[in-house]
Amino acid sequence: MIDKVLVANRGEIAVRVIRACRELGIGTVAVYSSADRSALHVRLADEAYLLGPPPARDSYLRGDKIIEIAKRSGAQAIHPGYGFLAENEGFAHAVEGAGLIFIGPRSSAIAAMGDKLEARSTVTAAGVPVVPGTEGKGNLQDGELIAVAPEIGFPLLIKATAGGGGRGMREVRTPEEMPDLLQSARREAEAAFGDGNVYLEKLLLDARHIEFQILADSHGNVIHLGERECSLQRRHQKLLEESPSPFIDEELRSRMGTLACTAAQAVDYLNAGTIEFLVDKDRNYYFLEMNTRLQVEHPVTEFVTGVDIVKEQIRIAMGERLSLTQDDIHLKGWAIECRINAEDPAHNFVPSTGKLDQIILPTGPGIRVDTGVYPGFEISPYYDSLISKLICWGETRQEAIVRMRHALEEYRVVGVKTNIPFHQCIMDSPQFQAGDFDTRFIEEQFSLEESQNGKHKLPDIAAILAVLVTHREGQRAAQIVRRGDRDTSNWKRMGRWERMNH
Amino acid sequence: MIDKVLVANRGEIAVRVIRACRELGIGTVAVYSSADRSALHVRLADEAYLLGPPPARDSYLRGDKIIEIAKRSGAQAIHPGYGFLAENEGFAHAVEGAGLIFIGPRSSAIAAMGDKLEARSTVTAAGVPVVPGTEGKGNLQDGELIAVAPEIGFPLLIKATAGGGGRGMREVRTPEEMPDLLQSARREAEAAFGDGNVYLEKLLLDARHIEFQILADSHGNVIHLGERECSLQRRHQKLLEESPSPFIDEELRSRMGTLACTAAQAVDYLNAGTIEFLVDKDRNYYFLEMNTRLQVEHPVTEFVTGVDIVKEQIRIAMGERLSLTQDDIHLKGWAIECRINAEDPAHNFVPSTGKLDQIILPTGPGIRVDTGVYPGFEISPYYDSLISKLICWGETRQEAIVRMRHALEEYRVVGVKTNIPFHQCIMDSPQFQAGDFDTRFIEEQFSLEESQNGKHKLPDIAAILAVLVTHREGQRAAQIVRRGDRDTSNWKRMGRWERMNH
Amino acid sequence: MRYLATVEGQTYEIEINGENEITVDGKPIDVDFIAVADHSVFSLILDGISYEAYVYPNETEVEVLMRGKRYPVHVEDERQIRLRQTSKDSVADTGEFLLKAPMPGLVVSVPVVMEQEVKSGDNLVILESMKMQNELKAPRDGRVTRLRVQAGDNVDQNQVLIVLE
Amino acid sequence: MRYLATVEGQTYEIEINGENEITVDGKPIDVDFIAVADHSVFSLILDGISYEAYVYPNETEVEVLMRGKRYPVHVEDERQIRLRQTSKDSVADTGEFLLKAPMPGLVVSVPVVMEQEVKSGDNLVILESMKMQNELKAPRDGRVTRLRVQAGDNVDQNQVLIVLE
Repeated sequence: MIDKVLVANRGEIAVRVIRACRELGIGTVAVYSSADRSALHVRLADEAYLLGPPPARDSYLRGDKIIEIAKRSGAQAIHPGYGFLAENEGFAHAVEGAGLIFIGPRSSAIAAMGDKLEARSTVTAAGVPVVPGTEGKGNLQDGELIAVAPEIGFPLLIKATAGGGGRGMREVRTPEEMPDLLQSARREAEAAFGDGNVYLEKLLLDARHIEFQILADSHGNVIHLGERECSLQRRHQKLLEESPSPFIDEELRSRMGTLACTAAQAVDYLNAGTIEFLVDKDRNYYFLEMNTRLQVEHPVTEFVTGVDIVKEQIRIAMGERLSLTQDDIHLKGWAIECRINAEDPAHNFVPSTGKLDQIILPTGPGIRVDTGVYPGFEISPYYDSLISKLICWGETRQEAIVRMRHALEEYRVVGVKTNIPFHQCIMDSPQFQAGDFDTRFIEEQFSLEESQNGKHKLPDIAAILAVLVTHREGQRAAQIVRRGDRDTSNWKRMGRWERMNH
Repeated sequence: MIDKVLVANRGEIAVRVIRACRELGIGTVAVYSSADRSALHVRLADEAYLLGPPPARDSYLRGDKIIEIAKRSGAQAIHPGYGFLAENEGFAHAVEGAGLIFIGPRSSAIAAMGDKLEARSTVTAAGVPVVPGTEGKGNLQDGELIAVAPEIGFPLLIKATAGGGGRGMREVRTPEEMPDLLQSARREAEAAFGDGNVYLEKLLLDARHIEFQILADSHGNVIHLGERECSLQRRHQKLLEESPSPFIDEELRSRMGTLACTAAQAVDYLNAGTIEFLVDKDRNYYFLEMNTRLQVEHPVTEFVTGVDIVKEQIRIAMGERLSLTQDDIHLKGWAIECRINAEDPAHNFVPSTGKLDQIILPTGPGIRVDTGVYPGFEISPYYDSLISKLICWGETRQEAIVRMRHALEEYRVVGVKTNIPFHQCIMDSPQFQAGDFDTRFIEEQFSLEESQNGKHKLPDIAAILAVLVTHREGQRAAQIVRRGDRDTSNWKRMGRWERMNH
Repeated sequence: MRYLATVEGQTYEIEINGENEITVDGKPIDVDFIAVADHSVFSLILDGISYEAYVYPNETEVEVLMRGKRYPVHVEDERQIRLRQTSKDSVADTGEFLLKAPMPGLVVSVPVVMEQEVKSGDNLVILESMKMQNELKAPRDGRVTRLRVQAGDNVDQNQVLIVLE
Repeated sequence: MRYLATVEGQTYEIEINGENEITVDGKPIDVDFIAVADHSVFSLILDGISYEAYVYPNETEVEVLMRGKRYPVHVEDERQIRLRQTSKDSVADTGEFLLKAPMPGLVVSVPVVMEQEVKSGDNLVILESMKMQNELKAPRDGRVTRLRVQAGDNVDQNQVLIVLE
């Protein structure tokens, strides 16, 4: 039985997991770095313990401390969220070794899928097609990789063996670029995952990134919850996801979903996981990798299936059987998620830190916000820039898009810059609206500047607003100067008064 | 065709209607009083026009101005929301007369149902049972009402003929109270509706207030969307609603729903409407009244049926057929709505006005907030105290309650007092949790003070917090004093400087 | 700094020794206390347990609102404790009743006149606020000695409307 | 007060005459303009049409962000217009390039040394922020004349890291 869970994460996902636990009547333990004392997950948990200083390696990556806190606080289980220790086989193993429940797959499955090379051999053996690359060839040195690259063909991708989320990933267009990019990819991978190993993979053009959510219980049942379309990426970071995919019909969904379940079964998978595929324009699909954890974008699946994935994770960890069979899963309507990052899309997406002076959230029917911040909270530079996720549901894709457009406009954040304007431009893009895009869309076919040349331009209104605000600021400054004058004359009066009384 | 709608309302319902229009691709026109220049509905609409000074009679009740603005701005239709002119037959008639579409029933149906006496005779004729009272006896004078009261029996209710929302309503326990209460009821009714007529109705004890949502198109189709449980009221104002009702089973739902459709058909009803019933402990049900408009609590029905009632209203007004038949309507899960009012539950619910310094909204799955305010907005004393509605959905009633409990705790409002603590106490009440209540529950069996004597009391923590805040305030005050000292010495320095230089 | 905090009949002696160190009835306790969203909402972590509450200090007490429950706490600091111990309550009952507006609103009618004798429960002022009419009644018998408002006036919260003697 | 506002190559002459009255290129217009939520977000009603935008004034321009679109507006008031008309741009090109931190972060490495000659596109600093490594490159050829940071330093946004000559 689990009656207390330690949530080994921060931000919106820690909050999401705390909510699921509370609704199941399970107590929650938060852990936090000293930069996060006032974070939402610390505020909402029943208990909260300090891990250490802000850098992740001194706090959220301190698996030893986390396990110690779990035992001291009486938690029976640890939910890792995503990122940090979520796909760290050693941590999962240590949790199991400490007699605690890891809410996720067995450490053996993390190992099998976490090493991208081993994962690809395993699923290939199970009959799942993979993208051509150096899979199954072990951890090669730079020289070997440079030698084998022409066989795969350019363009290709350097990817971190231990990686995910675009870190340690580089695109290579010509053989000449290989040495430099290998070096920077290894350096980033080493910093992010403590493992600088990389491998090569063919870069498929005109491909879509489509992933299947699966759930597996400890009684051998595996089901999938349909697909998520994740092709809209920037620097290999997902920006916007939807479910279903406008590219997938019922027949393909059923075929790929079955394959996803097969891939999971190949590693005796337990709990929630995601099988990522690349699908080319001829609908050929290739296994890319398995994410052995909860995904950032799980809410779109929750919206269209009605399944609470985090609660299912906890129930599975408690040894319960899946309450649903594959036949119970029907996708209803359409859901889109925009990742709201603290970054400035107008200035090369530089991260934006500082205090959130004001937040006005979008509200109304069909809107879900998963957030780790609140007005008054300070965004620190120590962690990733995702501050919230805005998810909209509609009866149709069209309705979901319109709802998202307006929700983005209603969502006001003062104090830091966000990528909301960027999402607004995507919503306004005819290609996005038509469902006509691939993984290269954002970087090659979409331009923030060009999208501004639309029919809705209002330069005259912008000019008027700029002048009105400038004028107001000028008047306010003048008032302060005047008040300064008055203060001076007070001083003068006081001076005179003092002279008279001395 | 409708491509622009004027929304003749303010607050959360104006925002709700604007959202529905936007999602249908329809332009929106807001109207506002001078107190509402910065209100959310003004911010979100495409166009906004000033009606007049703050009092409703000079602004939101100015039907003539509203129709003029509709014509001037090119709107083809007017949505009245609820309250204000929503059930004003004369306004609906004037809208029709101006060649505009009234998004609601025909003025004849408003007249038939708006006069409570006529409504009761009409539905009685259609075979629908009504609560005993002075229905069908015309507008009686005080003397006649006092004479007839003993026939109905005490306790009884004085109700405003033109009324709704508890205004102009009084409970009478003894014959002696009749004269005074008649007078105050008439005065309130006159002020609220411009019509001081009242009637008497038997006060049913142990009764539940249960209402059915109906939709009727212009092609003769009428369906119901199941019931809402609205028994939790204070001073005859609904506080909390849910759908379905824990008191109603499938058989009773079907029987009452059919009757609700019959009642609507009796007045040739068009658009969305609600049939209110009282259901006694033996499951006898009586027609109470029909609300010929959108209800405050419509979101709970939307959550469990998946139907967007406001969009249906607009489609019906455009002459479209209902896209759903009765067989398509299935209630899924459970939804609860808490009305969040700006009032202080600890001090006899006095309205609380002022600036909303900060709002932290609850977020996450299964949460919907419909609001008319945002941080920085000022709550004025001119309109009703409803500032937002918090709606939670769960797979079961139990899950919806737990979700609501936590959402209420997460919902932080700084600047005005709200009734959130009151809702928290209801969620914690074993009787509410058991579904064991009637319309008298809040006033007779529920006590904010008693509910505080629960097991979760933390007086020691309260004492520590009180001291910590007092200490901090004291230190801040001391700092200001010290700064004052410094200023004085500045003045002194300045004085000396001046002496030296003169 | 030493304080006495009284809530629900129980008095706690609380001493603040430093940023994170207090004693409650002599027992030292580590506290981690911050303001959330600048003011009114405070977060307290005590022995690992995370609490959050609204805290509203006002003239007579500190109101703590936690998990939907309201705790009025009477807090005295060292100076106030000494003052109380050395003085007696010297405020005399003046016999006046000041009817204050419990909320901002519009005066609909004033059914009494100057010098009128009123009985407990009689309506003194009808005040409309947020669309509800509120009857403000005399809490005891008395005579109207001041009449500060008339129908049509807009009044602020706590504004004196009528004085009874 | 008269202003010139230039946006997307077009210049508007805007005069503010009163609270709600401006002229744009000579045409009088009624405006209703308020700040929403205290600052940064502004609401404008103009001829009944409701607009809302973020407006961020900074040293060189006013940035207007409206419906997801960004308008950098150059605004000059009367005094600035006169100044510009009577003076010439007298700032000489110093030939220095100041590499400033585009964001706060941690310096991971500095692959150049003092006096080193660098080529356009060479990495000058590797800066880690929000878990991403950012390579800050030389915009042109040059020589490192100042080197203000080293690996391990935490830097603020706009802090000067390296100077090229």
